[in-house]
Amino acid sequence: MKEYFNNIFTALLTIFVGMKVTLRHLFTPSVTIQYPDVKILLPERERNRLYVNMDDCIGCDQCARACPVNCIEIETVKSLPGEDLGKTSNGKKKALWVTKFTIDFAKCCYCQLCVFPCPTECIYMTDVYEFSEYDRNNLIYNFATLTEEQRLEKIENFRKFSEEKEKQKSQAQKSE
Amino acid sequence: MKSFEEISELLKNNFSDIQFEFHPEAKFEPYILVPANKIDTVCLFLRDNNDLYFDSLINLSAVDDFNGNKIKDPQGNEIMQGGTMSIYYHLESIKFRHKLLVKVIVDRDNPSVNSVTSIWNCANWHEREAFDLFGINFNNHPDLRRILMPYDWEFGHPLKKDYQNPEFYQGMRVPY
Amino acid sequence: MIYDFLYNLTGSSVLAGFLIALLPLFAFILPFALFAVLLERKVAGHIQDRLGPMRVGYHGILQTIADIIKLVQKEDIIAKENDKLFFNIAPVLTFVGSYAAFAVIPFSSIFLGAKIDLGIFYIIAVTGLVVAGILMAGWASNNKYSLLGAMRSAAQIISYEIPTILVVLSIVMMTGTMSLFDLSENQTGYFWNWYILGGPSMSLQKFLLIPFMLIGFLIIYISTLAEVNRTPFDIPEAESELVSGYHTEYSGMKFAMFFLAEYANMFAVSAIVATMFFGGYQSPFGYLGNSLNMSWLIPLEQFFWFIFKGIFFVFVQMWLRWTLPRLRVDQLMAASWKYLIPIAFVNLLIIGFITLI
Amino acid sequence: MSIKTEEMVLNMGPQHPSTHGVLRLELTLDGEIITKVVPHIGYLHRCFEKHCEVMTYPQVIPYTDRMDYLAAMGNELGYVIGVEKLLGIQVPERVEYIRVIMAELQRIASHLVAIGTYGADIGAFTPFLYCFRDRERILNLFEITCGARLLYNYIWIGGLSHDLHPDFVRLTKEFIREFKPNLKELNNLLTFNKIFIDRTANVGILPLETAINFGITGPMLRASGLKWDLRKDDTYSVYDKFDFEIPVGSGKMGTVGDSWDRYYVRVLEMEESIKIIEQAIAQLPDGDVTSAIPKKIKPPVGHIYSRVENPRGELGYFIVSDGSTSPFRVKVRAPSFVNLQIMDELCRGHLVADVIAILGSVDIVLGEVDR
Repeated sequence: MKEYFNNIFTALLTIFVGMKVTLRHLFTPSVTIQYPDVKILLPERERNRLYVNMDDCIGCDQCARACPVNCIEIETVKSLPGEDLGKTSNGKKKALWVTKFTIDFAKCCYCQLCVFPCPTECIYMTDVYEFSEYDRNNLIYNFATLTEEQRLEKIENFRKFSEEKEKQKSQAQKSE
Repeated sequence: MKSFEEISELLKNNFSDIQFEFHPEAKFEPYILVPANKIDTVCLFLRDNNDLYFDSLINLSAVDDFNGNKIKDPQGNEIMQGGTMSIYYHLESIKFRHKLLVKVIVDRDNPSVNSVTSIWNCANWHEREAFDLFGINFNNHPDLRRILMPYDWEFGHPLKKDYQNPEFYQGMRVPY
Repeated sequence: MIYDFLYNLTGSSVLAGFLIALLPLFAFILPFALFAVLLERKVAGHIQDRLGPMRVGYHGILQTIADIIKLVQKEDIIAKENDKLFFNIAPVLTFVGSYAAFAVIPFSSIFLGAKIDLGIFYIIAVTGLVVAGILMAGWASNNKYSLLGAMRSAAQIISYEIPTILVVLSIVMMTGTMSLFDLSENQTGYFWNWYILGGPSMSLQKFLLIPFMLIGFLIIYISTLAEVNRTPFDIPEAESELVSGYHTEYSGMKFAMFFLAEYANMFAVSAIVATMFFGGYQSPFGYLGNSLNMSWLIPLEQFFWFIFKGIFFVFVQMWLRWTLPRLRVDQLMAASWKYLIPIAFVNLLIIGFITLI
Repeated sequence: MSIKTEEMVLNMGPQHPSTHGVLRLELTLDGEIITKVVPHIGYLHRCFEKHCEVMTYPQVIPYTDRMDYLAAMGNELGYVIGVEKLLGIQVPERVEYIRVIMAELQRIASHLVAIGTYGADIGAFTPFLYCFRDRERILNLFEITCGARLLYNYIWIGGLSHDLHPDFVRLTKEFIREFKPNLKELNNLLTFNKIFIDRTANVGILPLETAINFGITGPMLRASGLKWDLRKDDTYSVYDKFDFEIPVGSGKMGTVGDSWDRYYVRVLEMEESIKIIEQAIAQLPDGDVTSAIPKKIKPPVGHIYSRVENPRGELGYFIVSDGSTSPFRVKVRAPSFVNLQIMDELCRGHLVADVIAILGSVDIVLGEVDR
């Protein structure tokens, strides 16, 4: 019998206590923001979309090797001895033409493993997070600065150059 | 708190007929090698002996040792012949706070070992997973069927080293 | 009152009767439903430290209109295996069940559908239709979850009608009248004349009655909560188990009718509780109209006070919804049969003795 | 004559509002009473163990996050401790302390999800949002430190990817100061609410022997009355430097080991985690966090089983290395995978509504069950 009334009493008491809590929250200011109009300022270590600063990139392929999902594809062509490809920001001489540098953001898992091994720190993560696309292929970003025909021209030069070297080497062997 | 040597002594004089192999020198975890068909009797003893009292099976993991000889099968991808698979049983006694690693080696072509589900219920799903991913069938297991892969997956067992992905599974292209 | 006014306005009794039937719907229930849906979402939002709808109109004012437009243009799916006849009648029946109760609810001394003597008796009878509607909906949707949900809600509504009737009985026994209009009239004057505080006559009886009136109010409020399927008794559309119970299969306009029926029922129920215990349309602090002796102002004030009390109780229902978890089916039945009904009986007995003194 | 009633099979899942992910529970019902529960898993199987065999040791870490995505720090910690034991590296003191702080913050965040969804399953939706409001503050702490909110790849082999953010300590203290009253408020709103107690007390009682036999670990085992916590019983990292209790189920509202106990153990554990964080912040030494990260990770041949107390139970990694740069085999002992086996035992004889209550109290994450 006592347990019967005890049940009723605890039920009513806990319900009123709960209602007191929610009433207090009715008048506390809300913690949410209206997203499209108000945007949160993201911290500077934010890891969202990758960005590659191409004039620092020496095509060393470290980031492509470090990536667990292989979403970075790089193709480089050796430059001819005479050509001058300019210097990276920290003074390192560039020796490779980067003919293809694409990152497939549909596959990227934003783990930042590619940022640490880069010798010239040209690949880093920005805080851009609104880059959704309708077509998955648009998510494949191409960072290479060479235009299409420049690319072919570089490949062409290197092929000619390597053939000349082959000829000279074979002549050198013949002449011995 | 029994040390590895005491446990091995106890096992040796209780099971004189079974030939164990004791590996106290294994660097990180000393283990005992037990023949495949005797594993459930040994485990029952390990659990019920009141000064060993291994009442909880922490983990049951299967490893494909991949140490047979490689041959080419008709389609040209390589298949392993012979070799062994090993199953590791990590046991622990909550009362005495000591741990033990028991290893069983089964041959790779038709691996079969006695099930310990009747001793520790926890082994039920672990064994089903080992069957699903490695093809080890556990004798007198309550319901040995695939657990992680689809129930009608008849392209072999995925975690074996020489596993080939099928081209299509029920009309869906499998390779990404 | 209204009927005679409409009769000599239109001249034909049929038209007047028709108009008087439509008055509460268009004049009150539709705007109330619009407002109540928005109120619910705003109250839920602010209780949970968020803002609720803010995008449609200023601070989300037009949100419900947007909802209704969405629901209206949604495709009204009737599955092949559904029992067509019952599937279509069910929402109408549930809506009619709650809408018919408005016929006798006294909004103010002159705004009153029908001043029949059996007011409360009629309301309890009519709300029985809702159960039939829900069972039809559950059965006609031809899916396991809806059937389970319908069974549960039928059992729940029936077993919570008994405590309601018992408390209503104790009020009727105390006041001697069943017509809601007389009930409201008896509670004139200031708020200490209300039945919750023992009724109009200043006597020992009044002070004896107060505790039992409070218990009666609690019982009827809890049981009407269950009748309307609101938390903590909203098991029929318990999202986590039955994926929203009997109206899972409904979409488009039919779903809107169920939705509307729920809010109309909520107001009807809180109006009844307000009329019986909190003095219907009587104002707690006397009338402005009397002091400024503008007699035409009184009905408007009464209408305001009635709406205020109704919406306050609807707010309390919403407040409860966002505070309490849900009871299990057998606990729900136990609450009604083991707790509410015995206490209601004892309450009825004691009030009977007190009224005899 | 007995009425012929045949049992109804009800499929709950794999797409169901309260199965915490893609789990299918096949319930055989006799009326509303449950006679058998068969869980079907595998819908979220992403072959984590096959991935490990083709990745190098550091590349596996982002994959460990995706197993129990609500306690990613705990997953990384388990894997990294195992590999460090294989390599025999000793990490600097500051790294150990930061790892403990991060693991405990992750425990609070994960318990907040467990408690919030448990309230929502029983029908109280508001505590769910209060819990997530507090959890956002923890995720912001993680965001300023390593940039990500859910899958961090922060704990590396031999150290950490970033050092603590300059105002991390201040923000954590602020969070703890504001979280304590919120926790008390949550107790008033949900824990001691009579309807919540009715729904969870004496529901799904797990006796201690069956718990040990089924290999149950974590809050579920402690709720059944056994004081077993890896942070104390098999100490790893620097947990021995802090004093904190292990909350154990006491059957306050029903019998020992019922759903209410499992819920209440998680609430008490959050308070203990706050104590650990406060002590860890007070004794935080300074130093460099990336000094001990080896350039080339090639552990010697051998196998090791490392285990960590994750919010859901004991998370174990059995790592077999064959001397190359990528692991030969990584077997994960996922706590949710093991704890889920008990569903059949617990749910027998209960009602359909109780299955949701029991599943909520078991608190599984499907990413970890299916791996």
